[in-house]
Amino acid sequence: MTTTRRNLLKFVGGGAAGALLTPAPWRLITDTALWSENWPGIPRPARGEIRARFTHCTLCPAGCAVRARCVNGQPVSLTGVKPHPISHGALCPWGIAGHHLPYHPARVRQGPVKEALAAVARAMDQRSAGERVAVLDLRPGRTVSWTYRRAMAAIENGLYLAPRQPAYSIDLAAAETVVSFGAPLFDGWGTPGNVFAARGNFRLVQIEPVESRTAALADMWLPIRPGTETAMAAALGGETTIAEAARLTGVGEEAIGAVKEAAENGPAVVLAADPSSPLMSLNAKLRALGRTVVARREAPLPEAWKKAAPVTEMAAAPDGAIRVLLIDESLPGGYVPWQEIEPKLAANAVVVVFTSTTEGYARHARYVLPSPVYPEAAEDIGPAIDTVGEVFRIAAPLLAPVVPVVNPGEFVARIAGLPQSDPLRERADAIHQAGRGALLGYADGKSTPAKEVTADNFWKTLNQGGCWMDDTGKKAAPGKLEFIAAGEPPHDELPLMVVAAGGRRGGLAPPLMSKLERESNLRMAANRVALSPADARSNGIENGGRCLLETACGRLSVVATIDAGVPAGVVEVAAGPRIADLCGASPRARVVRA
Amino acid sequence: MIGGKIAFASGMLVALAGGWLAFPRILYQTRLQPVNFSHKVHAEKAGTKCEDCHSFRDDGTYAGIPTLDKCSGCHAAAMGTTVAEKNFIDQYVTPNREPQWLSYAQQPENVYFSHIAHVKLGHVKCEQCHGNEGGAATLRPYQRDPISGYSRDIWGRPVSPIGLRTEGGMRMDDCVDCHRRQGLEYSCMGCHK
Amino acid sequence: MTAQNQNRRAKRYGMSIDIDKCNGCGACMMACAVENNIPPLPEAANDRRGVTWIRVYKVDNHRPYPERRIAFVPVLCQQCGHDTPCVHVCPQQAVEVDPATGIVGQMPERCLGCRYCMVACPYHARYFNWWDPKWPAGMEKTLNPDVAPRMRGVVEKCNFCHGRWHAAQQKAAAAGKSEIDPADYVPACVEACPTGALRFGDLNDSSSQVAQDAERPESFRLLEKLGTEPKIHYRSQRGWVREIANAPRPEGKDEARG
Amino acid sequence: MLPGPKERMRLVDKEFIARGLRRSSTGRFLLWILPWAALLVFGLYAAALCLVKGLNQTNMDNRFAFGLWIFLDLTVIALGAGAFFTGFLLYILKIDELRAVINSAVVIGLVCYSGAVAVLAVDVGQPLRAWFTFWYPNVHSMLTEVTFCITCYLTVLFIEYLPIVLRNRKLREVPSFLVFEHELHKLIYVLAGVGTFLSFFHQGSLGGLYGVLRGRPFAFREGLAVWPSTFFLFILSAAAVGPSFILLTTWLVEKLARKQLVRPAVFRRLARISGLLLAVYVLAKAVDTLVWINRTSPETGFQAWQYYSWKPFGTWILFAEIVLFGLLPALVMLTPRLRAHTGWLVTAAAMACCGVALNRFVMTVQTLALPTLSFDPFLSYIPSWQEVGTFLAVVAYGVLVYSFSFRYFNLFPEERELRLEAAAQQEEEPALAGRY
Repeated sequence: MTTTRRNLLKFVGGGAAGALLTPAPWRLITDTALWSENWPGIPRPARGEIRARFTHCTLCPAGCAVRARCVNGQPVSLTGVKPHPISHGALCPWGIAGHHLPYHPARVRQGPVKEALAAVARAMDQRSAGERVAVLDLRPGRTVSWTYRRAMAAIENGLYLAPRQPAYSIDLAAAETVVSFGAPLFDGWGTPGNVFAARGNFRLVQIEPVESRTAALADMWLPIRPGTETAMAAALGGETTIAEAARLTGVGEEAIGAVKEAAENGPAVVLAADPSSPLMSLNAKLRALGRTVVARREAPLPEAWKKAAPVTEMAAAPDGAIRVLLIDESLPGGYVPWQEIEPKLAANAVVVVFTSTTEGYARHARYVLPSPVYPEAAEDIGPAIDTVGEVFRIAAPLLAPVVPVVNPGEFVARIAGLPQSDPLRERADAIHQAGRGALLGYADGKSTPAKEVTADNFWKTLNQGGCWMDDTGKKAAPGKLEFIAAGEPPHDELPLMVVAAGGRRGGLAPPLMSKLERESNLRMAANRVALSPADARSNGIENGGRCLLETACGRLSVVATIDAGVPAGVVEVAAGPRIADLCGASPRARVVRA
Repeated sequence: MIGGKIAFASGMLVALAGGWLAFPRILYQTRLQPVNFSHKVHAEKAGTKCEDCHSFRDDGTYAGIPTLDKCSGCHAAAMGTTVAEKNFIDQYVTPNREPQWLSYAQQPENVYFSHIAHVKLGHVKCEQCHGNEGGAATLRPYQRDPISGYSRDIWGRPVSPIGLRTEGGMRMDDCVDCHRRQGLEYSCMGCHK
Repeated sequence: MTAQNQNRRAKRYGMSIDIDKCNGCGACMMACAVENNIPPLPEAANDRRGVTWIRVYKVDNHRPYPERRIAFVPVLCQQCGHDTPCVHVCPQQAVEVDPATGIVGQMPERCLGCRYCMVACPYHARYFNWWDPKWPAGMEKTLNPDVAPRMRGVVEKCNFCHGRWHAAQQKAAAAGKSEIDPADYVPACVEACPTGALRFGDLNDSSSQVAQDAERPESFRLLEKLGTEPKIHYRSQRGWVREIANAPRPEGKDEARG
Repeated sequence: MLPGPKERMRLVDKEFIARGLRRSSTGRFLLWILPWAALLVFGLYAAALCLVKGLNQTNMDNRFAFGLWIFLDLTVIALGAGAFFTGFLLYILKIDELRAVINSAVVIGLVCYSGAVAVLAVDVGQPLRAWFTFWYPNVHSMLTEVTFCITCYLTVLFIEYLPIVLRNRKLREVPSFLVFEHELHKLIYVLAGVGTFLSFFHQGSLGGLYGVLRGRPFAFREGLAVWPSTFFLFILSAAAVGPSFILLTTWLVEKLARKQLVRPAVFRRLARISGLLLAVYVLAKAVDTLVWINRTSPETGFQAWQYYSWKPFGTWILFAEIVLFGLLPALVMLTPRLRAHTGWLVTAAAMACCGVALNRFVMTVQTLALPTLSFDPFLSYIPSWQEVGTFLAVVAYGVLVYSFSFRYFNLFPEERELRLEAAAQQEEEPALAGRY
């Protein structure tokens, strides 16, 4: 008994000893280590032919030219296009990761298309006299915007709604002094490449309470008392004394004096965070109209399109009259707070939103239809606020939509019964017929007069990476500038002034934004607010603590960040649809511990 | 006592035999290529050279195993009479289905191997690394280490010389040896990515 | 490496960063993550567990509002040139300084994740993969074929976009050259910077832009006194910004963002 | 009729216990084992989580890349130094008194080292590649030195442990074991020598681990050739507290077992050695600190005072490390009058052990907490329950191994004689069986 057991042990022992003299154990150790190099879950990048393709970024109105590095046609990285005279090869962080958007986990992936069509049709013929069918276009100035306007003209009682577009554009290159009332010049305003290209020539005076990215690089930052911009403007415009302004704004007299002098001397321009703010009227006093503030020009249109509905602002729409509201949120743009829209809707209004995000109107609309996202959609981009002269560029799709999407333009055209057509092509032909301007191809960086190209090549180049520009030096003064006087913030007991941090907001943000928001503290995530140490202390809020942002319109659960760079009496927020709905017109709030 | 020694010795023997003879065979899983392609025929009859099919792209990247359209260029219809070709036409060319070739030489993901640098700058002949693949009448079975997932040609010395191919120099050691011999740099990042 | 030593002069790649131009937009960080196949990390990741080969820090002059001023400082692997702290601590030669380029290389497939190199690095420029890399469904299609995704449990860091270096080498080889054209080799962050704050080049080539930047009087390097000869040269006209090169001052403790 | 399973277990248990030793009943022993076993299981679960799901289970991060585990490793290895140092004193320096504790010392050493290695295996991100260090070693790395020496020394400890096991009453029935044990015993001097050499080295390189960090001026030290001063300080401190820890554990076992295991003289001898070395260490440490404050640190651009202005790490920690837990116990152990009292002895020994633990804490944790870049924040770190669990697993494992060894093997050769003497003195009253 014992002997056999002992022998068995000996046998095993011998086996073990022998095994060590064979390659087997060592090879297995090596292989397991190799296995850890590509164990399950680690994807293998596709290999294949690498080609460059061109398009334009539609994430904001800047429409920067984009060079996409594609493997087997699939874009794997995006860069700017150096020869492009407007964007100068620059992209913003959102644009750089734009090719990830189609795969965003939070993207709207399906929607009740048939139901929506049926509901809209029903509502349209059931609606009583005077009830309106309306399209809300968050990004006016595109070719599809004209489709909407034509559609609304074709429909009886059609209404084309859009956030106010400035009737002017800013010629930064012509300015020597830029006085910015909180305009995020270096962080989301206009075309990044254009701003930085012009940066060398102008002196920047940034007037805002928080030291934003723009203020940090400004030649002069005036940390103004929140809400006293008008007083400062008055002083710069010579309506009040500098002393008075200094008293109200908390900015030193000599500083204001220096700014006033600089503004009066040179070709100057005044910018405001909101392009239609009355502060812009200061430009007239500084004789900037026609020099740095010029008329905004759109590329030529087909004659047939002239019969189009006028642009109406939400405020001007009749109350309780909109029976059908179609919202094009496919591209992030000027979000109109919901509480401005709600009163305009009829009792049993049908609201359809074309969007990719659940953050915006999807929270309010009855029908949420998935729209294509950049770079899936064939779009064009209207001129940006800092684009002088006419320009036409197409965002050619880099890949087919990865989810079943609805094209808002086609949807609207269909319910309005417009004839089937390709508006972009028609527009391109119209521009080509106009025979003005030049066509710039990105592949070779060559610019050729439009009249020397055939219509087909014109169209081909626009789609394969190119843009049409007509910047005839003649600059016209803009028409009469209209401004919305910002309603005096209601003097309720809410202690904090809401200030929006810069950056592109609304719409899907590339998943990689986590690098800037969560994985470093470079940018404020959408659910964060920044407070001054003093305000935080007085409300018992600690850094990174959950708290509630309360305004007259409601409350929102956010995470507090204590930032010594934020003055007392100010709460800095990452502007977005939720915040817009929350703050609306009255930008005052309170932050309390959750 | 004696019994003990015998037990020990026999245990050892069994282990040795298993480790040296059985293990090398069971270690690799063997798969056959989708098509019985003959490099020899193409080289001799059609007089094609390696780079005719295994070509470089304009940007210098290596296209690797040719895609179907390359084959169908000539084989739109059967050219020979072999069964293999008939199957190839029926199963791939006609339905226009890419054959799933198994690449003996596919380097691991973490290797950046530049063919053109070796061929154009280093003047390395194909055979030097790939062995006499071009002259082979048939495609040898593809052997894969199921644990590491790598082709036998690119990782691990043949553990037992008995009855196994030893030629073909596409393992890391081969790269390093060659670079050493020619006094070339061989820092990790030079080849790894 | 495939080109002969003899017909190739050793490079010493470095970077110059103009802090006065950086507006902290973060384009460099995004471009880096896209180029180097770095996934967005799970919700649990914070600024101490993230993977950001280049990270832009927001620094300030520690003065109370409104005297407070901020600046943005991009920090990436400083590619130390003299007894590189991370190289000689690695127990298994997973870290090396490439003699041909001066780039400090990290070999994920050799690394066993002991993290000794991270402890050794004074710049916190090395990052550990606390999670297996995971991309949102479909997003793995957008991975860069020139860079291998890393696995969980290894350290990684900036290597001046080595994938691009390989590509440039290949392009040169295709043209029959062993020297790469400087224009072909630019790291993603430098290419992406919209303000032109970042510049890249060979510090051994005195005619290169970076070499000249490094000579500027307002140029400095982080923790230069440690004697590790970093190859990232910062510069600023603002005195208080140049102060950040020095050791920390405890009174500087205050609430940093996040 | 056959005995029931319970009964059988009792019998087996009994026949393994050495002759002439009193051990507690099987039942009580099981009772004592149970909670530790439970703790071990829990700990193993925690460790498994870290291995399967990855180190995201811990609270370490890119800035606190080393955490509780490294601190633990450095500490237990320092405390485990008793094994090699006692061996050194006994076999090389021929201090024969120490034969009374050498076995116990070996077991403690084994426990500490194997525990540390186990934790290291969990601590690395890719355990499957741990062997790379042996295959592609980077000879310049202190960690390579540590890995090699510790693995070698662990094997030595196993070999040293074998004779203790083989001398077990039941096992020695196997003739070949007896022979083997005898052969091994001839080797013991060689082993002691080798062990000492290896230990000196890895204790040193553990110190070097942080001392070489040029990028961490708080830890960086100058030194001889490739070895920073911490290299030698660690050797010294380990050698100093090794005996103290033996003393402490022996005393603890005596209390738990409620019986005398070694003669008081042994305690005093251990204390004297420990005190002496501790005194030397304190002196060296003080000098080193002064050099560091006035030269090493300033040269790297870091003023030493600033390290201590980040609360909670004030200068008090320096004081505690050098004076409170260094000088004080040293003096106690060197003063014959105090040494006479076991109470003082044990307290001093405990303080010495705390001292070395504190030193390792400062080296590992404080180094990482302190900022290096001017815009770094001062960081804190609290281990996750998985980390703590893994740590507890090592403790439980240690207690279990020691308990079994104590029960079945003759860890304290003097125990039997002492018992007989005690028995002889007191008239035939039944000696109370201990807890074990």
